[in-house]
Amino acid sequence: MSLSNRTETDKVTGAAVCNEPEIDWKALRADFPILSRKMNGHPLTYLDNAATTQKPQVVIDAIKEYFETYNANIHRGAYKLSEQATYAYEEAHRKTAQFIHAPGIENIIFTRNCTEAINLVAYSYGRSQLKTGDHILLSQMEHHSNLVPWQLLAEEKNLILDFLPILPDGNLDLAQLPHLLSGRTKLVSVTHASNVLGSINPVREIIRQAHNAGAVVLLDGAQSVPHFPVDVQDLDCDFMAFSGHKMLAPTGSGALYGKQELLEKMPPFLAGGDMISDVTFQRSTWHNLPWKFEAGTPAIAEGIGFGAAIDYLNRIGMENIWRHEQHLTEYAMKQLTEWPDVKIYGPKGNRTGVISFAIDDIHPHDIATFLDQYGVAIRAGHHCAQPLMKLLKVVATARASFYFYNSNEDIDRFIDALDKTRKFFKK
Amino acid sequence: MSLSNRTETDKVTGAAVCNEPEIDWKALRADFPILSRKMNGHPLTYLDNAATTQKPQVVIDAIKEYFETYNANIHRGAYKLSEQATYAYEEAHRKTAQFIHAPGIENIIFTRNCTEAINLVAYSYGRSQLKTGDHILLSQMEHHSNLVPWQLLAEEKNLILDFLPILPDGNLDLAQLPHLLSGRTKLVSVTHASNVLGSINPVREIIRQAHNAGAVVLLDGAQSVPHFPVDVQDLDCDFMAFSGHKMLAPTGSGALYGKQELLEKMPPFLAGGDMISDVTFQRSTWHNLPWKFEAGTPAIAEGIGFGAAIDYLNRIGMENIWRHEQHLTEYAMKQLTEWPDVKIYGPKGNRTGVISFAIDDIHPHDIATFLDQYGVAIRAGHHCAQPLMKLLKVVATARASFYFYNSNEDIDRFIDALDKTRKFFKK
Amino acid sequence: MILEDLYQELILDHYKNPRNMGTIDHPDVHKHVKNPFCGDEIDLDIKIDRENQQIEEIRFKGEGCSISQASASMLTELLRGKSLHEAHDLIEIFKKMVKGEATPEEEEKLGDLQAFKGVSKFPVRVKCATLVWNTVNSGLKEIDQAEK
Amino acid sequence: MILEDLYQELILDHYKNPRNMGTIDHPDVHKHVKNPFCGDEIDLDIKIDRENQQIEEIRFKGEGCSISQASASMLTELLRGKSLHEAHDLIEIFKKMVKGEATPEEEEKLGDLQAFKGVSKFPVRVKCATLVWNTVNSGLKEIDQAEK
Ligand SMILES: Cc1ncc(COP(=O)(O)O)c(C=O)c1O
Ligand SMILES: Cc1ncc(COP(=O)(O)O)c(C=O)c1O
Repeated sequence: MSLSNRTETDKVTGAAVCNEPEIDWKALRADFPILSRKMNGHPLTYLDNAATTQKPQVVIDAIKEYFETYNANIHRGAYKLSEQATYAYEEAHRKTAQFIHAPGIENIIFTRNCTEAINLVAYSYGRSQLKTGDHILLSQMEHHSNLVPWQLLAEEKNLILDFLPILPDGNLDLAQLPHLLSGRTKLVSVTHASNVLGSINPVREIIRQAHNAGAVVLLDGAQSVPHFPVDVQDLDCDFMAFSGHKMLAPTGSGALYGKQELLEKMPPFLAGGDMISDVTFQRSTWHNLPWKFEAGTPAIAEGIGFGAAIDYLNRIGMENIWRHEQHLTEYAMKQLTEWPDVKIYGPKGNRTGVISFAIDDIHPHDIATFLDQYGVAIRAGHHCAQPLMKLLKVVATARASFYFYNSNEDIDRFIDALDKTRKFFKK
Repeated sequence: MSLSNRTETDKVTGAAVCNEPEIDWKALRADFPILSRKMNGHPLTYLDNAATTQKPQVVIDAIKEYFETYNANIHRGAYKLSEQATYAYEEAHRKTAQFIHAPGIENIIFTRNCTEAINLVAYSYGRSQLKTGDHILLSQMEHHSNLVPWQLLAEEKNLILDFLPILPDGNLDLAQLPHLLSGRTKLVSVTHASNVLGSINPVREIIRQAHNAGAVVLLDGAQSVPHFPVDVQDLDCDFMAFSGHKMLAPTGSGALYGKQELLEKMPPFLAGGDMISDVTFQRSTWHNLPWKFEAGTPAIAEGIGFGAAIDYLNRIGMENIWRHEQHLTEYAMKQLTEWPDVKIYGPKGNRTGVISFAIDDIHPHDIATFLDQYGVAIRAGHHCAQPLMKLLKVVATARASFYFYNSNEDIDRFIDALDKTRKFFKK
Repeated sequence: MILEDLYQELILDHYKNPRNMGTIDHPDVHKHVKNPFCGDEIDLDIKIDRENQQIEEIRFKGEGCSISQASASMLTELLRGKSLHEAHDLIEIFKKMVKGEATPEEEEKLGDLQAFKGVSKFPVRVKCATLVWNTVNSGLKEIDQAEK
Repeated sequence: MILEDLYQELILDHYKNPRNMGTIDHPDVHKHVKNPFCGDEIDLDIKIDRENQQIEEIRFKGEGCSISQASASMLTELLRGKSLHEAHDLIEIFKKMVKGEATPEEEEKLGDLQAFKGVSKFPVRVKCATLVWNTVNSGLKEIDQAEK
């Protein structure tokens, strides 16, 4: 790591900090082995970070170290190896709790991904607390993972799904919120930041109004938690789902935050070993939080890797990451908006480094294939948001999404390859 | 690997094979980095393989290689990195299918562990196909993971749980099966091999009778698939759940096998990205098998590691593994049965290398702590089988469980440390 | 340059000016398919000349990338007037070619469609190229079944 | 030898010959606890001398390992006759000691119970040693609450 005199504590301070120790962003890239890979003869320019991020050596090493020196099942072992694994795995929960400013490890359930975290709430909270005729409010910009679980629940329990609309500028139409919230709205589940439009939603206001209406609120933090400081207690959300693998952690890692009083009253979701207290043939009681919701042998290495990822992010500081990504986004936007044949979706300002775009007469898939030949990895498709695509009147968009290890040079290569693509198809 | 002239194909042939190329079991140990670790000044003697196994270097390297050279999300990427990841991940499904002789990758769903695989069936099959008053038949030796999910289901849908009893010798009382199966028995879920008693259950006969009664059968293969050749089509089971991490694969890996016609008619379990075909705000349709059941970003590295583990097992050959473990088990049994103060649970013959035992007047926990000081890792507890413990009239047992990389020397160290323990507490 | 192997003039031309676009009244085969991952969609209508067992007319409407749309356009040109038997063979050959598994003699039979040979270097795009071919295939199979 | 730090004579003696085993008629506190992972169980009865605010009698029944059972047996010997206030202090000290966090002066107050000092070298066994102490603690807290 190439950070001059930063410590793990001096992070998340709010507005711009003076005397900010300089971070050598370029040097950080050396922490990510894959970034030195050549792709079709070009340096790899990885701009699909909204799908999953690359992993720094410290995370890969944490997994390797676990498997090579203290691999054992947790909680149930009476030997040192198991004790060491248990400690590291629990510690990762603690780090995750601190990272999003949750009260403690009781609030943090590790899942495979963000999708499983949302499903956990839909199954456990949804099936136990919602009744025929209740409404669930989503938004029109949800990822399938924050839409389809509610459709299944709605069908099973005869619930009604409402949708907070989006404005032409790609922001949510907050003015509609009071009309959509009623005493029958029992749950609001919205994304904190859009994986298509880059919009950052006014979740604080949504939570306030939803709570006034008596609804609980789940935030889909897949595109927020990795990119800027998030404080679940300050936001006062009831649940927050996010993916570890979108914030440097291994695949197979994700988390659900929940308020303790809600998690306590929810029935278990997955059942089996490690989540029980007392079992007879006919009936069982449950273990303490968060273990009540982690059935079977957990993804131990992945959890430990998640902890290592969070340590790494903390060393840089989420405020710094956010500022750097803002800079990259502005730099890319400036160049993209110069081309009249390029259309950018989503808001102009107050947005993350997720840029969906279209080029006249060139299909997004063709753009992606073209760029790939120049070593530039972007995504083309519906980004798991088909209903939003329909609203945008497209079947697909191209999407570049940044993380802090991206550089101005990455963006130059991206823009350059894009220009070649435009010229090729226009010829 | 230290195998003289074996190829990947010459495996699983049934009875003892002549001209069997010699496997240098001792040399294989070098493939497992953790086995050269010292524990409290002694060589690590890892005998908790029923909980999770150690990982060979090839598996650790497969994960490392993925993260360092082709980490990307799968299925949705239009660039080479993603294509490479997709191929490797799908290939792992294919290897898993072949390993248990399933028809194809449609039949193989990757899960976090065996527990999730069983829950998938309980939620998706159970909730859609079972009706008030239906019976589910389990056995008295089930792991909590094959008991508690059915309790939750039974409570929700008003089903009745029946239990095939065990005989004093630790085998299932097959004579009771006809009396327990009736036209109302819709599902039978039993363990293929017990994680406490080591018993190998007569699942072929259970499946035959269950099918005659019109029930579908799930086998819990957590303790069978890693240890001997399993052919799901030959057994004719309808579902088979097992853990990757108990057969050299990373934590976070497990699988469910299902017959295609059953999987087709089952509704999705987890919902979200990657498992859909068409999504509108109110309704969705599903992707092909197996992807319909794998929602969100999967545990990609873990799946790829699972594939590498299977390659490794195939190189040794499951028949050879089984024979070697039988030898180890007999070697250990011979010594343990010589001590009058040691009680061994479970059948004498036809058993796996899982040995649960008690020593007069020494609590299992004390045995485990003692052994740990000599570098010997065993388990003490209820082994996630509290109801079985009650039948055995104990609160806990000590359990040693072997895998093919264990050696006679491991067993000598185990026996030696156990003898010291006996003497210490008897003094 | 490898990109030119994929994006041949002919392909770009068919992408920009697709042939046989539209629908057929009372088609013998109508098929709608969609690739859920890229969103490509194709509507395909076929009219069969039963007497001669050949494809009388074939039209498509679609939305998608250059490869999928050009493939559809060129397919309609190739298959119109072909016997069902020939069509079946050509479909198999095309699918082999884009995976790099066809012989030169086989490829020969595809005429202009050999422009898609370069797809084999782009495995992610094979699905785009074959979408319409699989659709025709399953449409013709249904006819086959119905007649049995 | 480190194992002897854990399994001291005194501990083994209490394990084999537990003191104050049994139940109390009409106890002021009755608690049943179980450690779900090792299966250890303890039933604890306490009778309080309200006037003097002290523990009049304390008995247990249990099933478990040497550490948990000896800890229970020795706890009953230590706490009988102690004031609620003293009991509270001793509980805190014991819990600190088995984590290696107590001062020598504090440990002094535990008398024979210092035999459990060695547990701090065996983190997995700390729960065994403290099970009964946590149980008494929560039992006394309930009394406290009830009187408020
Ligand atoms: C906004 C949003 N929600 C949910 C998800 C699903 O995340 P995962 O694939 O980790 O389940 C994603 C990422 O694909 C996302 O961008
Ligand atoms: C027989 C049996 N079933 C199920 C399980 C649960 O496996 P997992 O922890 O991988 O979910 C185990 C292992 O603990 C087992 O031994």
